[in-house]
Formats: sequence, structure tokens, C-alpha cells
Amino acid sequence: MQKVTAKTLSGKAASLLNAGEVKYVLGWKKGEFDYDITPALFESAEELEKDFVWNDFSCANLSKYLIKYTRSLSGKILVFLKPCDTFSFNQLLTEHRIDRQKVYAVGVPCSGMADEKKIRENADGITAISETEEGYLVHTLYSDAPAFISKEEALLEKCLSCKGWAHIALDEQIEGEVFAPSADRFDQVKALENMTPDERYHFWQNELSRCIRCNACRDVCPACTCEKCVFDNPNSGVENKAAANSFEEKMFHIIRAFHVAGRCTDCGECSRVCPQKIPLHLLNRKFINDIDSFYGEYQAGLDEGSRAPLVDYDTGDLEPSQVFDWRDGQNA
Amino acid sequence: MRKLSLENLNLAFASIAAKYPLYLPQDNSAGDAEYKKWEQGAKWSDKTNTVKSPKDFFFPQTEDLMAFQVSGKSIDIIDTRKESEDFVVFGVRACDVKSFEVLDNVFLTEPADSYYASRREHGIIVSVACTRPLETCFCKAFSIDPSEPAGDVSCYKTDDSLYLSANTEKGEALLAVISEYTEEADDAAVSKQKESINKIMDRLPLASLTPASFGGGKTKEFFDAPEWKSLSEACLGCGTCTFVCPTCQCYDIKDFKTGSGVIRYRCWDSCMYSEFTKMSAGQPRTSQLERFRQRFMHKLVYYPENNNGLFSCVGCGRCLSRCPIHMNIVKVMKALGGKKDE
Amino acid sequence: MNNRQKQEEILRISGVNARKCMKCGKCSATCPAYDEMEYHPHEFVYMVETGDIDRLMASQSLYKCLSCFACVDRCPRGVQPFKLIEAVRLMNIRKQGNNHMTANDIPSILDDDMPQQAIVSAFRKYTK
Amino acid sequence: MQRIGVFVCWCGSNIAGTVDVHAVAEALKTEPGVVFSTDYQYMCSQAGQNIIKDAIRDYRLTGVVVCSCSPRMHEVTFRKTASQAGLNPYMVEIANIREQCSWVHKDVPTGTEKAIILGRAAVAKVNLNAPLTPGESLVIKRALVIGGGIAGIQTALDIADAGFPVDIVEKQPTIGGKMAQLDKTFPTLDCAACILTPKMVDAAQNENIRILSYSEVEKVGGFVGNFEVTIRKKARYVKEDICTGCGACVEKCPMKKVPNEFNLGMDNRRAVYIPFAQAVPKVATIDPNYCNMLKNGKCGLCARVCTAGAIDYTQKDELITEKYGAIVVATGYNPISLDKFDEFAYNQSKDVISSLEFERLTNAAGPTAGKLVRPSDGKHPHTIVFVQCVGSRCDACAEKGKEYCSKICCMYTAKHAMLTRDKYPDTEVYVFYIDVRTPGKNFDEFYRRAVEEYGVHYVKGMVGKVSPEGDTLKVQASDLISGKQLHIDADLVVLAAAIEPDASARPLATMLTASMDTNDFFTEAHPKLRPVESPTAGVFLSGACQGPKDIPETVSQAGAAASKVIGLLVKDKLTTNPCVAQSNELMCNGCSSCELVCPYGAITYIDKEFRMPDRSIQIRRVAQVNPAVCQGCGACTVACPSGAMDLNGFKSEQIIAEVDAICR
Amino acid sequence: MPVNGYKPLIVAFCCNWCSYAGADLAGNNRLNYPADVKIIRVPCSCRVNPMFVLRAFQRGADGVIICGCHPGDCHYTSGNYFTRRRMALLFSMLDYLGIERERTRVEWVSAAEGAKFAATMNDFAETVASLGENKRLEDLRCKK
Repeated sequence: MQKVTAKTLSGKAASLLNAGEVKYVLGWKKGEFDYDITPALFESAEELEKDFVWNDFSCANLSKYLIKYTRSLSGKILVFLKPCDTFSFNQLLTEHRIDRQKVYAVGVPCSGMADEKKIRENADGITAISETEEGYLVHTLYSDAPAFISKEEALLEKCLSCKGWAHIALDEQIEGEVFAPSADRFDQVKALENMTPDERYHFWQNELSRCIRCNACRDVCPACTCEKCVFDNPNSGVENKAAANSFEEKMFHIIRAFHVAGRCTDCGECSRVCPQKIPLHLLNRKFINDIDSFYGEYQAGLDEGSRAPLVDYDTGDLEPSQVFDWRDGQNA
Repeated sequence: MRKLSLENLNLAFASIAAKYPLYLPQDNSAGDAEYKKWEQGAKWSDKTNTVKSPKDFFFPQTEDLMAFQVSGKSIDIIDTRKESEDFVVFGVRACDVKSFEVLDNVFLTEPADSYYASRREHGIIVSVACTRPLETCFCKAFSIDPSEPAGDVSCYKTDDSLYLSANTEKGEALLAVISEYTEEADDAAVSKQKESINKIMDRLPLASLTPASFGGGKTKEFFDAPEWKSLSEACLGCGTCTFVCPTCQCYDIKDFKTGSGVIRYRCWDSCMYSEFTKMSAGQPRTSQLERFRQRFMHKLVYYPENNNGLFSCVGCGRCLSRCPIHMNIVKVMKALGGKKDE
Repeated sequence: MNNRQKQEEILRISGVNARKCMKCGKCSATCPAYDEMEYHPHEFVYMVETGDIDRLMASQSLYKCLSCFACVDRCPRGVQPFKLIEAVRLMNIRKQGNNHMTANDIPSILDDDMPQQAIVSAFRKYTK
Repeated sequence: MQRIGVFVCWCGSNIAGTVDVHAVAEALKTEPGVVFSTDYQYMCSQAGQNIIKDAIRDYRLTGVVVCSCSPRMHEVTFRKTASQAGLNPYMVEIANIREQCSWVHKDVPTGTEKAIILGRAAVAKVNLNAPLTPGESLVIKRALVIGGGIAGIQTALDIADAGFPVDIVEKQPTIGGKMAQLDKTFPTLDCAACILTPKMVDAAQNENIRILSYSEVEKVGGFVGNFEVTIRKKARYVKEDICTGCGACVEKCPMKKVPNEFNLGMDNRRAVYIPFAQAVPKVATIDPNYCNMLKNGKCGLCARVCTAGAIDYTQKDELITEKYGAIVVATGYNPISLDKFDEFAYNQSKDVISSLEFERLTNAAGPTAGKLVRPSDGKHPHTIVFVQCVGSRCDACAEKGKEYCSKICCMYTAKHAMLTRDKYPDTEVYVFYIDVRTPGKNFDEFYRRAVEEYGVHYVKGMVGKVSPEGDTLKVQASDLISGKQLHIDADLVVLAAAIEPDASARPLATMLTASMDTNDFFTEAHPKLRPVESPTAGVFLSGACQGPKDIPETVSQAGAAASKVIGLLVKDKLTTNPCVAQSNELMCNGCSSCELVCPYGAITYIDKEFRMPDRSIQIRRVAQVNPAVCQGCGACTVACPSGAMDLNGFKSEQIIAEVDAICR
Repeated sequence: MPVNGYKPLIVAFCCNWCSYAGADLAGNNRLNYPADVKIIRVPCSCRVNPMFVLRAFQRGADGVIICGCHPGDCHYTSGNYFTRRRMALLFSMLDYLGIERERTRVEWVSAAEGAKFAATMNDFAETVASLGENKRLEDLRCKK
């Protein structure tokens, strides 16, 4: 359950709309069920009143939409940014993808988001989900009593290692406490590193074999903002529409992770939207962990204008030939 | 009606698998169901839906059509088709069975797609009634009865048994393979199950959904509807809905250069993609709104127009549960007036 | 413990990289206890660097050091000679064997007047 | 489709001995696009080249593959051949079947097989080659030298001598730089002013040189051959062209308590001043921070006494924009601030001074007219302690000091010590050193003379502490050789402060897109082979802005930089390498990744209008490559995730085609 | 030379200014290395896109090696520093996906190091041969 209420946010947005300070509000719109929330653009207080939602399912990172809206819309756009979203926002500003003048950024403290997939995995025919302090009561067609799932169990993967706020100049900051993380985000990466190459190979072979190349991971990613992706471009030499075989699956995911390496803020949207539940964040986190340990800690999007590690270098950088021995030493 | 004790289910599967490749929904490591080839020890998933629909069996995501072998400056054309064998797809839900009809209309109308036709001919479909429809299910809207699944064999799973009845000759032949494990039974248990399914169907959140206001000839009515803008606003342009959809049938034909030759293959394409049907003059649909509209207009208006009113949606609910931004055909239908007056 | 192990132990405890020393002698130039010492700060560093540990451990010079940190502050190379001296002193304490302090001893030592930092450093010093 | 000709060279038996050249020619005949294939004994010979030329004409070839020696050997030759036959020279590719095949493999089957594969890759590449045309850019025959110290003066003189106009921009009111402040120069001990001032006068009188003193570079645009530079000429409130430098204004100025920066604040000057007698230009400058007239409108004495009428209180800063073909950076160095070195009591005692202050104290034109006295009481010092390496050779992470050796301190300290003993034999002179570094002609001899002839006490060790007590300075130091701690009562302590690049260098480097190292020294294009060029084409380095240097080294580098500039300016046009990066603006998303990895600053961004399919206009930020600046490394092509950036001559699809051909 | 009789296919990307010249020098000095090594000339090692590396594996290469000037000696000042970061990360990722780490390598070879070039290629070819055929990053469509 979010400590900040939807009313606070929609009220704030409505008053700015009415005052003419902003012309549009980018937020979350309620859906058919309690969990299927859609990012949406609101243009009036009435629309906000009717459809605006802010709850544990308002996971979607809205910052990428600002690229399109700051280009196509003429008025100022209010956007709600959760702490994790501020990193993406900063990174997009760094890469000149957003016209900051056109954005009214409101920081929303977040108490942790719920993973709809985790809740639905064990509940068929959900009719309602009610949020409580401790977790969620899931009402279904098949049971009279609602099933309880605790907040911890249902927590979205990325929230387990919440980064808090980026260093950012927001136009407005809603007061409130931010969810405190409990996990080391590199645990799984290190566990994989400690496996044998065969185990790692089979792990990824199994995960990536499910890929259907729907491109949802790419299309949702706030770092994937190319005008045209190399995988869509027949002239790039690597264009491919389908995950035809295990090579194409790996090619796509390695290159995608490489292209966002150093720019990925670890917002976790790729894994969240994957229809096949492939833990794509483990590829991005691998790069982040390597960058942190080889070249010093770097958090993309923490500061606007910071220089990404792959467009930077140090004369004393680790040699590619030393990488494995060095890391084995670190992990031992 | 034949009855198979669930205790013998594995034995039955084994005897089918001895004769045909047998595919059935199994749980994968991600906790979802997917169609996999049956092997000793495999467990039939309890999940209502698989992530990808079984259309893959007849219209696979990628399929080689032919190949060209280059040697020096001469090119040989090679037929890459292999001799097809019969195969069994087990545990198909009523909605997915219906989807084959939608695909048949596309691929089997003259000129028929011989690749698809061959697979259809060799495929034996064993359907199963849904006992636990999900909140995302709305097959009823398209007049599909999940308690009356079609296919070569229809079956009903109860706590202890599987009731099977053959609907076609292919189905009869399949039942003959497992006859040693089945016995004749009346349909009392089945009727009971049908009744309970129908009760649940009425309680589903989307029970009242209807496509009545859509259909052939409604192009003008919906094409310029202002609602498309807000509906498509958040669409990422990914292909999730298309690729999990049992009825989407668009594909692209591409050449893959292997170095010593070329493989010509086809693969699923998505009308949501910005590169979809790109021609020398560019794309016909340049905005996401147009692409988004195309998908739903096709399902709800264009397809029925060309196919005697049959909608190109079977209400399986896959897009509802998988779309990254939760935009889907139900929201579209409701926004454009598909809700029954209550 | 052989000589090499001792050397490594000292470097480990102190966290000093003795190889950074460029032998300028500024530590000894700045040392207020210079005349009291048999071995002087720059010699400490050199002896650790070359592995001449036993003589160093036996030397009373260790205890002439006032721990004023002047050498640490002035060293242009960031070598921190005092930390080496402190590490050698610790080696001497630890040579006696046994932990002179365990976590269980702490509650009884605690009183309002005792600075917490003193307990922490004592614990560090008297525990292996 | 290309029409490709393949020409396999035997290179006598060099290739033909291990490669079946006929088989290679035969095999490549069947490759896509190949319409002609042959082999010949020596393709690079006149006869061989004629075979190529004839084939280009007879078979209407659009591409040529020569299977021969390394492209580093004959690529240029064969490109010329093609060009003579009317084919674009960039349609030629070489398959290296000698150095990388016949010479390293022993048996014929292996060599032949590999040669075919290498030829195949070259054919695959040529199939995707496109004709390239080198661009041309005009060269503006004028050079800019930034900094008017000895480095800048020497560079300017050399360029001017070759007949090219040069502008010197100097931020001080006079040129001359650090050398003007020095007394004598090592190791010959000639007087700095005596050798420098004639050069300053030469510069002033050379009609090709324009001195823009009291000026700073404000903005730099353009590229090699065609820079556009904006220079701010600061208001000096004196009309430079009228002032005769008579000094009457200076004499009459009532504002007498202005610290004299030329003497490092050891004496005072007036608010209107000429830095020193031999200043060039010898004109007065009014210091607006002290002048009463400029501050509160009262006084005006100088204007009254100036018979030439040169004083102009209303003067404003002036911006000059000028075009240059080449830019030389000669921003020089400064001693570091000694404020953080408490242990040496620099801030506590006037008698602890830096070496540059010592120079002024011993300079006949200095505050004491060359008489060596203590700044505190004017008494003659009897014991002087010199401390070397103050702030040099420090730990990289130290908060004070620099990691590098400042290079010049050993020699000038020896000079100071020697001169002191020479002039004042009653003075005891101690030099504390860590190492004495004297690589240089007559350098070690010079240092030995200080010890042997002049009896300077060189002590191996460092000074730990200097504490002022009464009118003496208690120096506590170590003598590492004798193993003693020394306590010396000194009258004067001289600190050899490390030197660092001038503070103006960093912003200038940004304007020039010239790279710098972590210490703010300019980076040279190649540390060994191109030491006076910056990696940015058209920008050259002179003097200590590139690293610590003494005067002879500075002067020789200045001359070298000048000769590089002259080499550039004599050209009327520059041919630009056509193998440069190219940005596909339709695909560029303006993220700046390419700009950040470009070592030459060849990439800029513009906001460009795009007509969208729905006829709306969209403005997007996109990258543009300046082909005159780009050197064609390709770093940007990989930094660009969308592949909007590609490299002509080495396009991604060409390299991929080579990979495919090899792995076939 | 091949350990188990397997003849690997190795693609070597060499920068024009140092490593390609180093390979030429190896040739001038007649220093042998296996013919399995095929060199592709690039202006600078920083021109090598990770996609080229994967492409080579897809098409049947068993090992990929990238050679450039020694760090600090890049003809273009900084190109190989970027290569160093990119390839360290890419190769680490390939290892993470369970692909044999010995199949990829970055080596700095100057124009004067003909002997080093030959020794490097001998060693790399031997290592890759001992691993056998590249199975984990193969594309069956490209196999003959």
C-alpha cells in the first residue's frame, strides 16, 4: 500500500492543470482489473478524477514517454516520477532526449511496487485485489475467502534493491518516505558467476529459449531510444525479426544489453514486462556489476550529465585478459 | 464417451507417444505453461493457458520455405520441406481450437498455403474443457463454449478421470491407440462439469462483453473514432499481443544468407511494428495510432467482413495478461461501444 | 611465522604499501623523537620493505615513537610510516599468543567515562 | 552489381613459391561480381600495372582486387594505377597474400587455400565499396600563438621568418613570460634578460608578427586550416598606438601601494604601470582595481601629465575575431601555490621564499636591485637552506603536490646555490635533495661544480620542519647518509616549488578540443613520434604547456612546432582523407555518445528539421561529422547504438561481408 | 600443431597502424603461425563492433582475437582505450552466458612486435583448437 495517496497526486495535478501551469499530466490510468494499469495522458481534472490511479500496481516507468510527448505536444507536461524513474529521467536528459523545459517533474515517494505476475501465478480468476498495510487480499472466483499474499512475497524484483532518489532537480517533490531495500542487487549475478560455465550455459539456454522476440523489453526500455534499432534495420547486417534459433536469441540479448551498458539505470522494466519471464535484468546487472568493479562504481542516471563508462576510459584500466583472474579473486 | 483413469494417464501418454510425437502443456521453469514434447516423466500442466498459443504447431514462428545453394555462379533451388508425420497436440482449450478455424480461413482459402495445410492435415487435436477459466477469459463473447471444446478428440478432466470422445476419424484412431486404458462411460460426470463451467462463465468479470456492435461493414463507423488516440497513446509498439495471440497470422518472408547460400524463411510479423509491410515507398501506416487501429480493426471489422462475420479473436485473454502496458482488445471493445447495455 | 609471513602480516595490518616510499627521509626529518631512536622512521619503512623484521621487532625504537602522526602527515608519497610502527608493535603483542581480550570481556569494562573509541582500539589491539 | 577484376601477383617466387597463383585466380573467378581474373609475375611493375589498366578499360571494371603484398606496401601504387585508368582509387582493395600468407605458411595447399579465402574477403568488400572523393579545404595562411613566453615568441619568430603572419596572444601587459623574471640561466649562467629581450624586440619589430598583449582567447571554432578565433583585448585604459612608454604617468601616479606581481609581490608598483623596463609593448597599463579615477572618478593625474594624450579612461574590452590556419598553444607554467605546505612555514615567515622569488631577489632589476637580503629585515643572510622537490613527486592521491617530477628544479637550485656562494662566499648554503637529476648537456658538470668548486653542502634527505624563532629559521632535516637528524639555524629558506600548467590551459583545451592529461598538461598526438602536435589537427604544442621543460628544450620544441605550422601553412589546400565517419541523420537520436568518444572533436550537433511522414515538421538534435577534422578511427561507430554512425571505407556492412567471406 | 586434429577457424581483427603492421613484420621475418588465422584490417581496434565478433562466431569462427596498438600508443590517441573497455565487458558477458572464455582474446601488438604477433597467434590457435568446435555460439543454418 502506498503511503502517498492517489488523491494527493491527482489533486496536485488537477490544481496545476486548472491553474494553467501544465497542459498535460502523464500518469497511470485504471484498467479492467485491479492490477492492469495503463500509462496515460490526462488533459483535464475530470479525467484525473475519473481514471487516475496510484497504487502498488503503478509500476510503469513513465519517463520514456516524455521523448515522444515533448516532441509532439506543445504545452508543459506534468510527469509523476517514482524514485527509480528519476534515474531514467536524468539519463534521458543526459542524452538530450527530453526537452526539460517542457516537463514539470513531480517526485512521488514510493513504498514499493507489487509484481502482478507473482500474485497471479497462484490465483486463478482474480476478481479484486485489496491492498493492506502488510500485503494483498486476493479475491477470486474459486474461493470464498480471499487469499493473502504478503508485500514481501509480492514485491517487484527491482524494488528489492531500491536505489532511492537520483540527484535531480525536480519541479516538485511530494513528501514521504521511500521504500528501503533489503537485497544486494548483484547476488544473483554473483551466484551465476560462481557457477561452472556449463551450468551458466544451460541456465541461459533455458531462459533465452523462451524468447519470442516480441521486443517488449526493448520497446519499454528507457535506454533503448534509438530512432531505429539495429535489429529493425535491414542495412545493419544484424536485422532479425524472429528468434530463429539459439544464436539469434543470444545475439539480440547480448547486443541489446551491450548497447545500454553504462546507460542502463537498472530500472527493471525489461524483466517486468517480459511475457516469458526471462530475467533480463541479470544481463544488465552483469554489465553494471562489471563496470562497477572494473572501473569504479557508476550509477547511470544518478547525476545528469555524467559520462557513461563506455564513452570514457582510464589509462590504467583493467586489461580484458585480466578480467577473469581478477574477478575470480574478488569472488573468492 | 470413454473414460481414462488419471492413474493411467501416463501410460496412455506413453502409448500415444510411441506412435506420434505428442505435445502437451507443461510447466516451465518460469512457472508458466508451454507446449513441449511429451517425454517419460512429463507432467500435464494444470494451468488454464499456455503463454504462446498452439498456433505454433501449424504456423510456426519461423519456418524455412526453401533454400538456394550457390556454387560458383550457379544457383540451385532446394526444397527444404521434410516429409510430415502425424502428431498430437494435447490439451487444447476451446478458444484455441476455435483459433484454428480463424487461421484456416486465411491459409486454406485458395490459393492454399501448402505448408500450413500439410501441418493441419497431420495434426491431431485433443481439446480439453476449461474448469478454471481466468478473469481474463472472454471466449463467450465470441460464442465459444469452453465446456464444449471441438477438435479431433474432446476431453473433460475430473478429479480422478479423463473423459474422452472422438469427433473425427483422426480422433477415433487416436482413441484406439489408448483403448486398453479406457473404458466406456456415461456422460453424467461430464454433464455435471459442463454445468459448473457454465455457472462460472456467468460470473466472469468479462461475461457481459459482446462484439455485437462490431463486424463487417463497420469500417466507416470506427475508423475515425476519436478513442483510438487515447487507446493507442501508451502502446509501446512491441509484438507481445501479436505473438501470444492464437489468431494473428501476419508473417514476413525473409532471406537469410548462410554464406554458401540463402535460406528463404517466413516468420511471424506484427502489425504493431514500425517496419510492418514496409515497401519501397515506405510504410503504409506511419504512426502507432494507425498500426494499433489496424490490429483491432482487423480483428473486429475487416476479418469478419471477409469471413462471414467470424471475428478474429477467440477471447483467450493472453493479450490481457501479457501486454506490458495492459492495453488490449477488451479495453478497445469497451471504449468503442462493445459493452452490453445492462 | 617466518620472516616473509611476518612482513606480509605487518603490511596487512597496517594497510601500508612500503614500496611507495621514495626514500626522501622527510619522515625522519620531521620526527620529534628522532634522537631517541635506534632505527628511524624511514628505516622502519625500509626494513619492512626489505623484510628485515626481526631486528625491527626487537628494537626499543618502536616504543620511542610518540604516535604524533607527523610522519604520516608530511610524507609526500602517502606511505604512513607510523602505521607500520603501530603494526610492528601489534605483532609484538600478538607474539605473546592468546587473545588478551574477547568480546565477552567488553561489558565489564564498559562504564560511562570510558571513551568508546578506546574500547574499540583496545579490542583491535588485543585480539588476533 | 560491381564488375570486379582480380589480379593475383606472384611477387616472383615470394608468393608463387607457396601459393598456387593460377588456382587462386581461377577460384576467385567464380566469386560474385568478378568478371575478370588473372595473375602476373610482378603486378607492381609497369607491365603489371598496365594489365590492371587495360582490364579496367576492356572489362569496364568498377572494382579491383589485387592479391599481392601488404596494402601498407602498394595500396597507394595500385590506387594510383586505378585512378590513371579512370577508376575511383577507393574502389581498389588489396588481399595481403604475401606477408600474411605465403611468407608465414610453408606448404602450397595451405597457402593456396588461405590466399583464396583472403581474396574472397577482399572481393566481398569491394562489392560494397563506393567511390570516395577526398574533400578539400582552404588553408588560411595565418597562425595564432597563444602565450607570449619564450616558447610563444620563438614559435612566432620562426613562423614569421617563413613569411607567414602570426598573432601572439598574451594575457599579461607584456610578452616575455617566466623567462623575463629570471636572473641567470643554467648551465651557462648567461643573463636571462640579455638573451630574451632581443627576441622580444625582434618579435615586436617583425612585420609578420602582431602582438595582442593584455588579451585572452575567448572562443575557438572551425578546424585545421580554418579556425575562427575570438580574442578579448582587455581595456588597458591607455591607447597602445599613442603611448610612447615614457613613464611620466607612472611617476606621477599617487597610488603607490599596489603589490607588484612581476616581483611576486615583494615590492609595490603604481596603479598605472609598465611591468619592467624592457616590456614589449612598452606601453603603460592602468590597473582598474587600484586606479582612483576608474574606481571613483577622482584623480586623473596621469591623463594630465601624458603629453601624448594616450590615457583613455573610457576604453572598453574589445573583441577581435580572426581566422587562422594553425594554432600553437604556448601557455606555459606556474609554480604551485605553497599555501598548503605548513611544515615549511611559507605563510608564517617572510624569509621562507620560493625559488622564483629568489630569482627576483638576485635579479639586478628586482626589488633589491640584485642584492641578496632577507625580505623580513633586509639583512644579509648567512645560512641559506634550499629544499628541493617541494610538491613534486608526491603520491597521486596526496591533496597537495603533483605526482610528476618538475624537471627544472635540480638545475636551478644548483644555479642559485652556486651563484650565492660565488657572490657571498661567507654564506653557508645547504641543499636538501631526494635525488639530483641532471640529464642534459653540461648539467651534471654544472651541479658538480656547485659542490666541488663552490662548496655547496648537498644533503641527501628532506627538510621535515621549518619553525621561525626570533629572527632565525629553525630547520629540522634528516641526513640519510650519516643517519642523523640535522638542526640548522637558517636565515633564509628557499623552496623549489613544483610547477604546474597555467590555469588558463584547461578552459583553452576545451575550446580547442585538444586533450589534456590528468595534470592538465596538453597531450601530444603521439608521445614519441608526434611530440609537438596535439591530437587535434591544426593545434600544435610549444613549451611547458605540454610538460615540464627547461629553456633549451622549450626553444627547440618551439622551433619544431613552428616548422610543423609552416608545413601546414605552405599548403594552399588540405586534402581530407575520405575514409571518415558519416552520420545518418535520419537514424541519429542525438545522444552524444559519438561526440564523447571522438578524440578530435570532429562531431558537433545541430537541431535539424525533419519532415515526418504525416507532413509535420519535427526538430531533432543530430550529429554531424566535420570531414576535415575526422581522422577515421571509427570509435564513434561502435559508441553509436543505432548504427547511425558509419565509417567510409570501413563500413559495418563491408567488415561484416569480410567476416562472412572468411567464415564461409 | 592442432592438439586434437581439429583445425579451428580464427578471425583476427588488426588495427592498421600497429597490429596489422606487426603481422606484416611477422611475415617479413618468416615467422610461422597457423593458416587458420585470417586477418581483417580495421583502421583502429576501436572500429571493432561487438556485433562483428558475434557475427564471426555465428558464421562458424571458433575463436576471435582483436589486436591493437599498446594502450597509450594508439594512432588515434584513445581508440584502444575504448576497445579495452568494450571488449573486457563483452568477453565477460560471453563468459557469463557460459561461452568458453578462451575463444576470445584482446592482444596489444605493436608494429615492431612481429615475433609477438606470431607467438600470440600460435598460442591462440592452439588454445582454440583444444576447445574444438564452437558449439555454444553457433548458428546451425550456417553450417555446411
